Amino acid sequence: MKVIDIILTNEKLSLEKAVDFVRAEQAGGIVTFVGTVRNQTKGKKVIRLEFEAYEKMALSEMRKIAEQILFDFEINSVAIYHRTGNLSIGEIPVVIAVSAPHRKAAFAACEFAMDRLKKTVPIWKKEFFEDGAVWVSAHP
Amino acid sequence: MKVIDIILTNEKLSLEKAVDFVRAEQAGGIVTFVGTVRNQTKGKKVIRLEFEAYEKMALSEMRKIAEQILFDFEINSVAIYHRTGNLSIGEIPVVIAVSAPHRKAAFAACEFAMDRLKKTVPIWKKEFFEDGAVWVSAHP
Amino acid sequence: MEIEILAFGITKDIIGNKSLKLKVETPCRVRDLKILLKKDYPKLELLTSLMIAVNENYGDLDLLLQEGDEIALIPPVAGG
Amino acid sequence: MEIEILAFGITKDIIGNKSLKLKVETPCRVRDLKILLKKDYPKLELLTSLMIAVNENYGDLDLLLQEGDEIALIPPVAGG
Repeated sequence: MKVIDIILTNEKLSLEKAVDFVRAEQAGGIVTFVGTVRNQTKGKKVIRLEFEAYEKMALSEMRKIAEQILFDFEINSVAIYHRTGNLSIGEIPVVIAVSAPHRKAAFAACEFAMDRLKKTVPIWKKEFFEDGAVWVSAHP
Repeated sequence: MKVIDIILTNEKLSLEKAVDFVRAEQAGGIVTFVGTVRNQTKGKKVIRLEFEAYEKMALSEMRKIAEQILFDFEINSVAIYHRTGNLSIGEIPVVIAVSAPHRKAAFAACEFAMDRLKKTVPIWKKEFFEDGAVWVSAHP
Repeated sequence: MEIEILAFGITKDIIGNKSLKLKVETPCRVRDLKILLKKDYPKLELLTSLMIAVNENYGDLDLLLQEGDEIALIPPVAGG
Repeated sequence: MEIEILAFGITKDIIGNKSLKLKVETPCRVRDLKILLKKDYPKLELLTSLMIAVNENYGDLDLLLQEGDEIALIPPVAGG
């Protein structure tokens, strides 16, 4: 059975697709994380975001995360989707879904995957304000 | 703004509806839990499940959980849906969605809500096997 | 006074009905009601736990029942 | 040898291009490349961090670059 689904795309992400992928008859629970573009950063109004990816390496790092959580946690399957390009407020840059026989493992694995994604996956976020744009986290 | 959505129904639950409810422009992340009916319990094949609720009290206990996590965690909004009646393998008895400015709070609040739901909400589950049926957890 | 008690889950099976009417002496506390019921229906004693809800809230053992209260038997819950 | 380096995010802005070609002495380690680049583009020094990916993996500072390696500048990532 296929237990890992990785997608990097400039089209809208589907939470339903991720949940359908990880749903399994032996799973008891599914935990998902859905990122959404916030309308402000440290009180400053954000107009839109742009995500750039080093595509091949991003896919490979996303897969590494999926493989690691399958190894480290008692889970059944995992879907990790990330979007690239321009996103408006409220749109979804990332979706992670994890299914497991018991929910504790699903929660822990999903949170771990998301923490890891933000650290290792070569994707960059540019925030556009009314008076300019900034690459997030680039400078201390 | 409405920040709590509670549903108890004998119709199919919609994860999309829950996510749409908790989505907010100031939210950065949404964590959901989706329960699914497992095909076995302790190795014994389950054919279907039946959920019975003390409806008015179940709704009130679900609302108490929502209010408590809004009070205890830095979250924006929460949806808690539970289904009643007959469910087949793979169907969804419960959906919880929590949005928050930061994902850590969303994960913690969603997991807490689910743990609590299993302890306090007056809903009972009957598992049907090939050779009979059992009310889950009724006996030690 | 006479009280009506709703039964759910396995307690509905044990009592053989989704509700029952019971004459109790006043004052009657949740504790007293549990003792009465377990005498009439010994199978209730075998459950992992048995809570009594009074007006849609979990009732403390010391809670005094009033005429007209909505009383319900809450065997171990198992939602989700 | 001549190597080609891909640039992403803010490093693309700093270098003014999405890739650059660079002549380096051999042997050249990731460490040496970082020193060279920071000399040519001092703004790279101001970043929170700068990793070098070699063939789509994070490259250790001691990693020896080979002709034909796919090399990329990885400024602080911010997915999700």
